[in-house]
Amino acid sequence: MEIYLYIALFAPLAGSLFSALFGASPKTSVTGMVASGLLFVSFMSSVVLLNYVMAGHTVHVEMMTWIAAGDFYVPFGFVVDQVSVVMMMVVSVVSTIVHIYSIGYMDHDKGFNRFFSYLSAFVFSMMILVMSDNFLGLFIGWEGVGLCSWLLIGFWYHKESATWAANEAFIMNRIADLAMLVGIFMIYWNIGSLQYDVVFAEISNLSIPIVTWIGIFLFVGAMGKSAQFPLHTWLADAMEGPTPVSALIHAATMVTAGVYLVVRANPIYGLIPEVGVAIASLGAFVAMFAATMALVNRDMKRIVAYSTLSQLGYMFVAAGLGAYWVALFHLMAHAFFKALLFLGAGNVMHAMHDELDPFKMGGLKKSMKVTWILMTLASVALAGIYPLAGFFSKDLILEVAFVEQHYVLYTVLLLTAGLTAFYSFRLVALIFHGNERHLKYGIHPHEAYTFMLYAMAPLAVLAVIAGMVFKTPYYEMVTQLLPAIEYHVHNHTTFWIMTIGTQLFVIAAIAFAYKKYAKAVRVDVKVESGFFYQLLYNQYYIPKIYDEVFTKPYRELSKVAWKQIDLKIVDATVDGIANVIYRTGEKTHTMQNGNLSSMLRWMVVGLVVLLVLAIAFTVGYNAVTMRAM
Amino acid sequence: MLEPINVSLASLNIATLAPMLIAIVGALSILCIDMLKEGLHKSLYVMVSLLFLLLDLGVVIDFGNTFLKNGPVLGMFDMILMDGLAIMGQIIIVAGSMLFIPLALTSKRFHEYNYPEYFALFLFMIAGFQFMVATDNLIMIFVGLETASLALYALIALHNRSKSFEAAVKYFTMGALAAGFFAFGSMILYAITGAIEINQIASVLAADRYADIGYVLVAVSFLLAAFGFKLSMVPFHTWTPDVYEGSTAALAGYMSIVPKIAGFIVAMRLFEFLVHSGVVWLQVILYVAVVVTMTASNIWAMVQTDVKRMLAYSSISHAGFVMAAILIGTTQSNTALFLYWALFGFTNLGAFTMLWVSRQKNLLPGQSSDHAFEKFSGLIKTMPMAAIMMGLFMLSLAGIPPFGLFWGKIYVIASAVSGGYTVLALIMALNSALAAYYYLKLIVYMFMKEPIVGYEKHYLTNASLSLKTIVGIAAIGTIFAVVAVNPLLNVITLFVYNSGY
Amino acid sequence: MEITLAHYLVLSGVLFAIGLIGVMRRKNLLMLFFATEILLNATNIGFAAIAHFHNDLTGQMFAFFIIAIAASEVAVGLGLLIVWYKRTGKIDLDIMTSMRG
Amino acid sequence: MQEHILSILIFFPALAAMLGFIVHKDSARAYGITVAAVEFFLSLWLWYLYDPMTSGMQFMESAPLVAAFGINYIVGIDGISLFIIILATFFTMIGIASLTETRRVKDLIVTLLFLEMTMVGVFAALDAVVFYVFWELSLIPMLYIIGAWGGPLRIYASVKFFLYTFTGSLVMLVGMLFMAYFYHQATGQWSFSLLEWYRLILPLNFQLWLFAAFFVGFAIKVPMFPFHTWLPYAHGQAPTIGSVILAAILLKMGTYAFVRFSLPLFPDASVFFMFPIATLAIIMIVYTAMVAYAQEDVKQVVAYSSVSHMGVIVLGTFALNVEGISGSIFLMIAHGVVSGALFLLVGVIYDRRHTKLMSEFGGLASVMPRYATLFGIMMMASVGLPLTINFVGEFLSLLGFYKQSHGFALVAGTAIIVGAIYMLTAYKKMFFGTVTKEENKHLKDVNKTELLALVPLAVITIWLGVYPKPILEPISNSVESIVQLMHDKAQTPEAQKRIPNLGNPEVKNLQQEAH
Repeated sequence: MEIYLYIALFAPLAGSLFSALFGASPKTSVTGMVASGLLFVSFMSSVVLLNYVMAGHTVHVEMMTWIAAGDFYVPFGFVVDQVSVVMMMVVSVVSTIVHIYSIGYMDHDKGFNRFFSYLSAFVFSMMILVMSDNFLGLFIGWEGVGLCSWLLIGFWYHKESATWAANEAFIMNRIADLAMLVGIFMIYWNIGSLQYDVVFAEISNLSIPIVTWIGIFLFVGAMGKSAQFPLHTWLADAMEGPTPVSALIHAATMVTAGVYLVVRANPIYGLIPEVGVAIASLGAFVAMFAATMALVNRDMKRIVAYSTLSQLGYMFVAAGLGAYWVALFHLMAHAFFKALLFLGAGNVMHAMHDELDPFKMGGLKKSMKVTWILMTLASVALAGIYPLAGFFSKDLILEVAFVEQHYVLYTVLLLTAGLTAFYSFRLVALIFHGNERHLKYGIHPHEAYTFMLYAMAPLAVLAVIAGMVFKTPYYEMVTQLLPAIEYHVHNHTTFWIMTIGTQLFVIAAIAFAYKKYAKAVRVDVKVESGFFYQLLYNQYYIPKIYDEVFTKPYRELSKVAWKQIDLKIVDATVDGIANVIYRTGEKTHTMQNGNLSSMLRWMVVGLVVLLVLAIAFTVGYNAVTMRAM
Repeated sequence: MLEPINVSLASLNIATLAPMLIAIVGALSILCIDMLKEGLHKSLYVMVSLLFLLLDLGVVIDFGNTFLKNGPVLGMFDMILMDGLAIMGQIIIVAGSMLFIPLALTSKRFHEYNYPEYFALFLFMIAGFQFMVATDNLIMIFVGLETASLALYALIALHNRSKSFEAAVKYFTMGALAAGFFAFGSMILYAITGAIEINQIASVLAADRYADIGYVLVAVSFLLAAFGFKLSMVPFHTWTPDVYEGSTAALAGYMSIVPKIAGFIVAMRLFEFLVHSGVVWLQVILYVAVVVTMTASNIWAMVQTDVKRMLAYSSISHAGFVMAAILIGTTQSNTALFLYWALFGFTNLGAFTMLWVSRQKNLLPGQSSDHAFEKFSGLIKTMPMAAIMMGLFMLSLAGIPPFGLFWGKIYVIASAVSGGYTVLALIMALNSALAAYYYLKLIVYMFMKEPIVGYEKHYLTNASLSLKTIVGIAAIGTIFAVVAVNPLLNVITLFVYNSGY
Repeated sequence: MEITLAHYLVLSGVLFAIGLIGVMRRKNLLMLFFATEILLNATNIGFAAIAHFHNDLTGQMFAFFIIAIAASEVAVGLGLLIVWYKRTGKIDLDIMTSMRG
Repeated sequence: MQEHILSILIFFPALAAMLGFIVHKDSARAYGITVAAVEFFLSLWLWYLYDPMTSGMQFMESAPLVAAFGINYIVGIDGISLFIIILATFFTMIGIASLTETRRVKDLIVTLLFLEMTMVGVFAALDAVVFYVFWELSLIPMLYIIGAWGGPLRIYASVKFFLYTFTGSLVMLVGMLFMAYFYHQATGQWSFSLLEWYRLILPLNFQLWLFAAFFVGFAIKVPMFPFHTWLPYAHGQAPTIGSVILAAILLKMGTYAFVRFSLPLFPDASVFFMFPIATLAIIMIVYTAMVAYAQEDVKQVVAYSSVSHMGVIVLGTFALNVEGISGSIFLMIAHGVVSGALFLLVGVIYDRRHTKLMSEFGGLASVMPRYATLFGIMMMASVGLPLTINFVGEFLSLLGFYKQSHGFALVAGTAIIVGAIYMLTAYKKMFFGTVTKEENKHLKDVNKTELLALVPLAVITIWLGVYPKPILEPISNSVESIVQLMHDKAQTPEAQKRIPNLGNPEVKNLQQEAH
């Protein structure tokens, strides 16, 4: 089995390196093919491993030593167990599809080869992240995906906004990474190892405050990758990257790494339920918070990004409440339909010549029928309508909150479910229904390449069946590792009321969205100039606040540090000392005026000074000795 | 009737006079040669001088052997004292002179070298210095000092440029004043103790337990002033830069080494017993004088525009540095003094010879002085070897390891450390940093600036094979000093320790 | 009044002080040389008197040496003076400031 | 020959430099490359001969120099110095190979070879005076390189560099003399041998003063805040080769000396001064990172980034445990490779455009993709991305210090944030966006000669990031013996608590080794 593990892990790297060879050459579709092919290989190996794990085995290899100094020892170790195999499947499926899709999407781009190199490198990093058997290995992947995310967001580096967003994403993630590092330090100094098995076996021996701190620091790390408030702003800006990137990195895989971390570290969080509740609360808050921003946004990709953010919130609710398997399940389901949604959005963008404002689109269902169906399907799944994937995973989280008696969280999540349905279908309605508003911009949309649509098909299938078909085998598999808690509302009446009520609420929200946006779009000036609309539209002014509170002061402070402190104080002191010495020389060397008389006088002065001192000393000395007598 | 004075020749021990007599005979024979045949080439005089000095050195070294076997030798009614200090001093004096005399063999003609009197005076001067160090009798010190000084004034003036006369007059006048100080100081000591031999003075004072401390201090003040002049301690240093500038580089270099070591030895004899007897005043005064001399002269050296004046201030600073050894007054520090001076001698020999080599007869247009810094700019491009040599000597003077002076420097500072003078050690170290600035200034000119067009043909015109050889010797001495340090240290320690210092 | 050692020493001191003042004040090179001679002679008086006081000849011997040295100093000094005068026509030492700094 | 390999390694370049005077100036570069390559392979051979499992000194040579004063020529290496020596020979080689300077190349190469001697000498010396000799001597070639081939302010920069470091090291010299004096007091003999000094246990009071004296010398060299201001000038004015060697090797002398002198000689004082120094280190990290962010000149960014990274190194050193010290030594090598490479990269663009102002560039990624890639790799290494060489060192250093203080480590950890800020911003300014300047539109990408220098560095950066063991293991072994020595010598309860007792019988006792 080890060989499959290595294939699953290194096939993407091989693809990346292969593409990198052609990095500076003109586009060759070979790179896309090879990279996609290798990913498929990785996917197949993951399937083999999945089978193996389903049979109740795990694979654990230690490839080689990485860092060893003193007592510190961290190897490159990889583990394929019930949790990581799920992640591997998600990553390899989505990334294979996105790769194939990208062959079409990036067809006309100069940086085609480079793109595949980065994309495969990302998959490799992600694989390391999920497969590592220790925290530091996870950190490699963690930073690796950060790097690839930076490269891919800033892929169109000639665009100022893209590079800015790339840097923002990287730096913001770095802030969280610091917390994660501190968490790792704490684990090491308290346990003496970073291997998952050792740590999880020993963690219960530590005092609760320490575990709490470890949990908090690790979670702060997770917050950065998963773009939780207040480190969320980068995700929306990251939409500057090519759309396949958004689908793969900023929807399906990388952003869920935080959830994965919490799930993976469940023995730690299991000891500190208070922190769990805090995580859940933050998750619920973010779910709502992001959904509200999505309501009014006018950028197709940003809407989907906020939706992702909101769904990540759901996952954290589940993870925080101890329903790790639920969180992981939603992670998986979400990956499928959200990737689908993004890829659909990519088709639309292509058709619309990179126009992103849905208000400038409309009626696209005529020319882009397949895309319309796929995106509607994805939106339905996202909204959580039975029997699609979202229903099984998302409603389960509502049930978890309910069962765990966190009714506030439950209410928030329920409301958010409505909001989700609304903004999803607002988007669908605006793009595919109504007038063809784009015609006046002279855009004549066309459907994407057929193979791209075929590539998306598996995702559509997964979005439909993932819930129904996978739930039971998934549950059986992962609960071998994760706490097996079934979340059932025991009272049947309540259960049915809840389920049907939620469904109805969601359908009502969809209907409202269609009603409002499917026909003609009326701009309600009064609403749009209102405070709340503006608040939401400006993302609660948070980016602006960050700019004012952090970015600008940092820049100013840096200038001060350089121009005022470094040059005018620190350096000037050094030069000042030197100058004082030199000036003293310049001032006093005139004592040597060359006149013999004054030279003689200096000598006599010297003598007189000596004599005076001698006499003064003698007088003092005598006085002292007299007194001594 | 007077008793017949019965002095046996053996007790006179005329042999103790031999070293000085050799020098004097050398001087006289040069004069005789000139009487017999006029217009002989200067190389003859140089070689004759060298021969006599070689003899002189041989005799001194022979005394060294005797000293190590039997201890100090007295002679001539105890006027002559051949102890370790005297022997070390004479070795440095004679050997130093031997290295400097060949600098007369320039390729340009300088008229003083055509006078045999120049060489005669030179040898008289050496004899004077030898007298000065080989005695602890104040009269002998005075006579030696004056013999040497008067010869030196004349040598400076012989260069026959208006600056040389100015320098000679200044030096002479100040020297006369210093002589007065010395005489007056000696008089007071004589008044208190009735003795003019330093060791007797010391024992009388110790027997009285310094009852007349006030008078002692007054006397010491006068003597300090006198030797302050000789050793160019601030504020008695003012003659140094002018005299260095006014004399030839060869003579200036000589003055920076040989007269100073004579002065140091006398200062050691005069002041160390006082320091050891716990005369706090003297410790304080010496401390202040050392620090002020080092620091002030370093600061003044920084602002000089002429290399020779810069080196003048630099040698003041080095003298101050070494003066610290007398203040510390341990065997280690006295050893350090000799070691330092021997190494300093080699380095300064090189530095001043390089100046001498680059001396031209007349100032070029736009040149402010004989050895202005500008003259050396870009030397690495026009004359790389010369620049490297000069750079080497500058680095050594700055105390950059592993060049000669570094070893002296650490030994002096180490003696300060082990003598308990921590702060002094630190000040001495930091002064090296100050000093580095001006040595670096010359290096900057030579290595980092562009040469002035049209100047280059005037450089090195004074070079001759002998001068180059001297530079080579100095360079070898500077670079490979580390090899010599250990034997030097052993020998010097032996001499110094056995002399009771 | 009996003349004691103290009187000689005071005389010597006063002469020395006069010499010092002369050294500091005189601008004429010749006068300056005179002043230095006064310095030395002041010392001579002291030495002679002290030698007598100690009943020891060494001091007088010292004085003789000083006289001899003073004489040779004068010889050298006057030699320099003459050359200087020949070159510049003056013996004023204020003009001797070509080197400074 | 094996017994004398260190001496050969030290003096071969110097000898070659002397002979280099004779070589015709047109062939000087080839000569330089040859010599440097031979030297490099000699150092590799040294590595091959080195026994990584032994923690103590190897290849020791000893010869009396000034026996009367206890100065001996003693050289020897352990895991700590071995790799810095290899780094020095390596950088000299690729520095000469990638030389683009055309003015007086022969002088430059001769100077570089002398510099190589001093660099190897410093890291091999086990006698304080010999160490000091090389330490000071290294200033002179660098002075000349900056002063003769530098930019418009070169004289100011070089003199400042020289005087500043010289002043510091003089204070250090006094400290060394004191050490020798104490040894003299204790044993009746003079000795400057480091291994002999290791046996001295000094009272805390003396330790504090001596630590301070050594600190001044080392801190200026590192350079630690607030003694760092010579560095931006030196880098700003130095030619590429000067900056490369300065950043890659010369700065390491300071931190290396901390490990070699300060820690084992003054364990109690090290603990006493741990937090003040950590504070300075943190100021270095954060403050200089901010200053770097404000720069307009890309070379200054890299220069200040060096100071910032040196802060992490200092912090790791004063973690006083195996993890931290090993990490800091590894980071020295890592930072050497990365900052050296970054300076080479800056040199590449400077050769083409004769400016280093970032505002003059922009959009270079499309004009010079290979250049952008290499720069990107090095930049990412500089910000400490895992699987690059820097990460290993930074991680271990911070990990080590975390043991001593959580708060300090946390604040110091901001290095990874502030580092990313200035580096990414600089990269963005230079490489991203559209090409605005006409001159930039037709810049040539990196050529073969430049690749020859840069690609090996990139390979090393990643190779040692992925597999640091070959050098981390010997380092760690040698550090263990130093930590154990410190623990054994520690007197104050605080020091005994802070310095871990490894209790590992395998660890050879350096104190006994002196005999």
